[in-house]
Amino acid sequence: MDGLTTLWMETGIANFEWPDLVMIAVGSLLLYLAIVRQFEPLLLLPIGFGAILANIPNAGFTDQGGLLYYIYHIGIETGVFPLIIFMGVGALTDFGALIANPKTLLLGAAAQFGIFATLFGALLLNLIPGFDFSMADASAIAIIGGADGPTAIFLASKLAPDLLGAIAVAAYSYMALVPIIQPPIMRALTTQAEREIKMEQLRPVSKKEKIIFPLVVLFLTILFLPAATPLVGMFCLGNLMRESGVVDRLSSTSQNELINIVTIFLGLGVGSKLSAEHFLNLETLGILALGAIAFSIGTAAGLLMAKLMGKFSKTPINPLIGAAGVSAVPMAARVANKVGLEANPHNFLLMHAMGPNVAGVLGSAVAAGVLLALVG
Amino acid sequence: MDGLTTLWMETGIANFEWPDLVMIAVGSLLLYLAIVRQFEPLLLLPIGFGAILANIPNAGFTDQGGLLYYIYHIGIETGVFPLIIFMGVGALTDFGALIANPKTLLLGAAAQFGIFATLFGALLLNLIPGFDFSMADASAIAIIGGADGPTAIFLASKLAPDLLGAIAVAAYSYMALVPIIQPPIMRALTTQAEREIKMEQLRPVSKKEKIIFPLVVLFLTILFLPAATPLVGMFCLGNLMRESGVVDRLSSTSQNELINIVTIFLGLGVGSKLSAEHFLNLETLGILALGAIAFSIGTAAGLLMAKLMGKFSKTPINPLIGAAGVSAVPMAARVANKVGLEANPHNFLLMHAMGPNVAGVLGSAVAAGVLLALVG
Amino acid sequence: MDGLTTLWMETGIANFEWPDLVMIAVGSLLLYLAIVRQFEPLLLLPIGFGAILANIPNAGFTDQGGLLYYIYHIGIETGVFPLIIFMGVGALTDFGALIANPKTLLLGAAAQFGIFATLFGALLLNLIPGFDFSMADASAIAIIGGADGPTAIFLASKLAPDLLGAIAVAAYSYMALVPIIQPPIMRALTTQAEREIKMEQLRPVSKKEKIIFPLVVLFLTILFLPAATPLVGMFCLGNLMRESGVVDRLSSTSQNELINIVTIFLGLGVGSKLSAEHFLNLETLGILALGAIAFSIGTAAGLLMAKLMGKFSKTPINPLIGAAGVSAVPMAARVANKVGLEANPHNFLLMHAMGPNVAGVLGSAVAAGVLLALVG
Amino acid sequence: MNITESLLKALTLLGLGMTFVFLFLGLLMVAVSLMAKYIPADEPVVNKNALKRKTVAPVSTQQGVNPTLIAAITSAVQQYRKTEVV
Amino acid sequence: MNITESLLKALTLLGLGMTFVFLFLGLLMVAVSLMAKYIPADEPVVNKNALKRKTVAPVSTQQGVNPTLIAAITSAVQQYRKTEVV
Amino acid sequence: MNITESLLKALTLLGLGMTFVFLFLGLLMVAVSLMAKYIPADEPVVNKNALKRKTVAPVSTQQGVNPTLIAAITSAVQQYRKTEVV
Ligand code: NA
Ligand code: NA
Ligand code: NA
Repeated sequence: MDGLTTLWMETGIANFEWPDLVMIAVGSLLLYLAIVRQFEPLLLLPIGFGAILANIPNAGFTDQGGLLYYIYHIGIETGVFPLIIFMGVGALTDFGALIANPKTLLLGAAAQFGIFATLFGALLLNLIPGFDFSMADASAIAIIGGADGPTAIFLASKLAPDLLGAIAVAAYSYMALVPIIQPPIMRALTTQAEREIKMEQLRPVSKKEKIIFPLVVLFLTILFLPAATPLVGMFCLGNLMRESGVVDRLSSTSQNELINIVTIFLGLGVGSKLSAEHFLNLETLGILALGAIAFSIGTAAGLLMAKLMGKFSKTPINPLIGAAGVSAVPMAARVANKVGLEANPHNFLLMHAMGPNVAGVLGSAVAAGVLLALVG
Repeated sequence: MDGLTTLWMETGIANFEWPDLVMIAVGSLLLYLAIVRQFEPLLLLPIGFGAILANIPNAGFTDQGGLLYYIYHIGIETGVFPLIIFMGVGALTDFGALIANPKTLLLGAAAQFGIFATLFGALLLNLIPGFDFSMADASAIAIIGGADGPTAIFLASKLAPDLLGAIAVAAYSYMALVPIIQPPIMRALTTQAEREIKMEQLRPVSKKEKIIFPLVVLFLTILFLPAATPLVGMFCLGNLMRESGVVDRLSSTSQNELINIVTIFLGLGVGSKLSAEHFLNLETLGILALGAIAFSIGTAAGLLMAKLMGKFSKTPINPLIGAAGVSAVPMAARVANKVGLEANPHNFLLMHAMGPNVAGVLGSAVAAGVLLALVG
Repeated sequence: MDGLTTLWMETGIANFEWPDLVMIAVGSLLLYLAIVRQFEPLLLLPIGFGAILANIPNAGFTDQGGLLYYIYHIGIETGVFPLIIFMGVGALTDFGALIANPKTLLLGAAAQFGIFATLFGALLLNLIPGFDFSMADASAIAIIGGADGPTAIFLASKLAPDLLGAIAVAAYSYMALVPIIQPPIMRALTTQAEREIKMEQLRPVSKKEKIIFPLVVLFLTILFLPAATPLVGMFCLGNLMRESGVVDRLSSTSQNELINIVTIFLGLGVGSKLSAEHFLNLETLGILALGAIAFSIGTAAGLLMAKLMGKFSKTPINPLIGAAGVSAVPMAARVANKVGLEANPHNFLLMHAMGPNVAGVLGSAVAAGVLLALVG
Repeated sequence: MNITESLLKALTLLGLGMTFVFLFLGLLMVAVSLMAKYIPADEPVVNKNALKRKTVAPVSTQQGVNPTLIAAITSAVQQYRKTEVV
Repeated sequence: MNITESLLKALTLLGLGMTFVFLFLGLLMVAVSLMAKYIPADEPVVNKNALKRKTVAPVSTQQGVNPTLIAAITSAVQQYRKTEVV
Repeated sequence: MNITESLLKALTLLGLGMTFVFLFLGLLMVAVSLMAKYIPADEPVVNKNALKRKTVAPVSTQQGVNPTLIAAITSAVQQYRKTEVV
């Protein structure tokens, strides 16, 4: 009967403690959001699954020698996985719309206000007993406002590894909630007439411009913000592989198999940080609240910048495209398009919104670099 | 002439010892089986090649800094490679037939008798001088009866790394030999009338059931056998990616490129354990003999369980499908179908046999978990 | 204003030193060669990009914990990446032309004269102040004459890691320059009549011969040169997977996704060795000069061997195909074909030149093994 | 541990192991049966996903690909793929 | 660091950060505008690469794709690809 | 090691190396020639593998799939895939 006791002592039932159960419920909730609600399933499905695995008592997934232990320490702590993902995203990104209308870069800049404004929110939360965010924590939380998953994971792994799980979950959840968060803000800050503005058709962009663009971005980053070169550099490498046309094999692999493989393991590794001790506390609630605020402020800032630019621009600018500056590619651009169509069923803003949308990716990588340089 | 001597002293000819040559012959035999006889070539070709490389004198493949050294220690000792393979197998597995006829789960359970019965065999061999199997060794050997390669490699890497090479070779060889080992047993234990039994057509299974199934398996494993969650968890992750329909990119990569890449390295790494000192001894012969016994007992147990269930079932059960409970997907199911067709040329058992077949995969993962919990 | 200073002190502008800028220019030159001139873009694009990243001040790519640090130490220092590439190249190589005309193996042997002759050049350079090549350095430099990228990187990583960057860049640059370097030598050493020689059509080669060929190569290497088995063994594994026809999944993945993934990281890792301290010195100029010499001598040696063999052969041999013995697959074979077409517009040498071309790959791997055995 | 002891241990493992395997897969059987009872079958109407894909689909048929041909190729390819299973 | 100090630090970060982001993306805007001015547009004649793609492309935008067809033909293409040596 | 010594060493390496390379590839040449002599040529009848593939192939060609259509749909598939951004 010794064996029976051993076997019983090994069961989950005999070992569960409440926090484990709650975290497994959280993981299941993420699976539900991913599968049924289709919230960013490519990341939330593996994150949710990883969260469940990480919280199984006696299974040792996150102990030394466990699968999630290896994945986290090899792929995420080193920053390697988010950087490979970013290379793949670069290879998936078409900067044509941005190059055709470079003013949209300013919209992508303005939307980063959400990031820096959220710093205050995080620090002010420290006034409430139970919160104790350092400046590094606050910066890692604020980057949720950048609406860019790999950037958030990369920065959090450098500045606040303990908060990585909550930050990544918040980032991807809000990216999935863009169609719900943004439209009310967009309608509140614009008039019907503004939303009806038609924009001029974009000029065709030459192949050469597309090849040189990632190099220009890279060299500006080298000159002014070396701290951002891991993120921006890998992104530009991916984009250069795409646009140069001479390494289609490599570009295709970056966009497909490589990014898929890394996505599975990145998700599992992030999920492994959803442990009870780091997630089940007041700070997580604070992070979720701050993330929503960051998104909203970023959306508003992009929109207001677009209104301001519209005042001075010779060509008409529909302020809705400013909201796409938060990135969340291509969801935010689609939302701008949809809200635009509501106002004027013949007004297709999608391509115009892609400019600020991809500018937002660069903008948040630059903001991450500033935070790394000044806080890291 | 110094150089000439050095060069001569570096040749294989000057350094060969008998055991190296024998192991290179063993590796060549595995290549022959893989290429000419098409015995599980996806694994046996890299295993055979790895065995040859590992036994080249002076080449240092398995010394620190050698290629096979890295592959083994990074991928197999950690358990990472078999788990990734298992995820891919999960993504390749369709549980439809099992869900449509859940009674077949009991067949998959019964066939695991081969595993536990073999424990006795291994321990009894200790009575013969030259054998000295510990309980952990015996458990790792017994899992060959599970007819599941990744499970056998995973368990052996945890319980008996020195026997890993022989165990993996035995497991894959017998899986390839299923069409030769099983039919005589199947014919001996059934009557012509039993083999002619026609089964009712399977009901269609809904998408929802298929999505929920891997989650149910996961949660039962969490509740009752956390020790099996590495294997079962990764398997369920793969199956959930497949059935959820929201991460087709990831599912497809798991089933194709990722499993292919890992298969090459897993094979090479297993081959690296086919060194003379660990393979050329009496114990290997014992392992090969025990493996055949384990398979045969498992086949018989599944079959007898099917006969028993047929006595009590309202719907007819052809006992041949019980033999598929050893797993060896999809070979064992095809064998059941073929033997069935011999008895009745209009009786197609393939889909019915797929139920116990995939149940056998779960069954042996559970059995591995029990052994890990009680012996590991 | 503290932050402003910090941010300024972090910029590239404030930290650039001349050597960094020069190396970034070198990286940009490689990108130019890759993208505009299409010089071996699959390698030179990632190498050039890696060189730029490695020389960004304050970005820490090559410091411990940096992305390129991990890539170099995990993939290149261990030899793993070049070996995986070599497996993929094996899976991409069709030895049909060589098997049909095995005499071309001697052409592949003769062309390796470029490697060994270059040893003298490297050592003689030591007479010039500023050069100090050890025998190991000289061997690593000489292998450039093998015109085979992975072999050069593998040998350099073992014998002269500090020179790896320069050696890899020289190897790939000259491989890209084959159409410029070889033709004048080919024209100088042959008469119009020789270049017009038509060769007999190649016999069809059976599937069995193609399967056995990599095994014969492997066993000869095991018998005579175990030091070459890492390179030759992985090459033969790839080729066996290709020709055996039983593991098409694995063969296809080796030729496509796996080689693509590793190529990206191999290129970045090689680029990381293009640091100012190891590249901006007289030795690099010496390496570039020696590389050109090695190529030229190898080309000439292959050609002269072909002329010699033509004297004794019953069937006619066009000496141009001897130049393809340096490898640089398939560029050198195409060059032989082109120069042949100039002499006789109806003379297609491509298939005939593929024999020495792939023989050259084996030849330089064997030469690398000899150097490893005697110098390493 | 002498041979008798280890055989006893093996007997325990056999008993516990088979009981456990049967209980586990038996429970799973119950769960799957309950699932069959309470989860509604797929509606014959195409669901959202199928619809999303369908919106892309029809044109190709307009351009004259024979749908039975498509079915033929698809199943041929699928069968071919199945032979390549690990 | 008390709360006032840290809020001051945050204010600095806000100011510096937004300035920097605007300067950076502003400079990029200038660079892209210069690029537009000095880089000639693609010649109307399709170049080698574009041609290769174009021969396959145009139908696709007008056309949707049936997912089963995708599976079928994709795997056919993959088999075809195997013949495409580097 | 002075320069003369190292040049001598290089000479040895040259001699040994080229001899070895020639011996090795020469032996391989002999082996391949023997192979040609003793291994029978492929039978004209299709072998098992080719057959397995053929069973899948003919349907599509017989049923007349237009190859340009396949090309078209392939690229459509590829473009469709690109829309599935992570
Ligand atoms: Na952003
Ligand atoms: Na089994
Ligand atoms: Na060569």
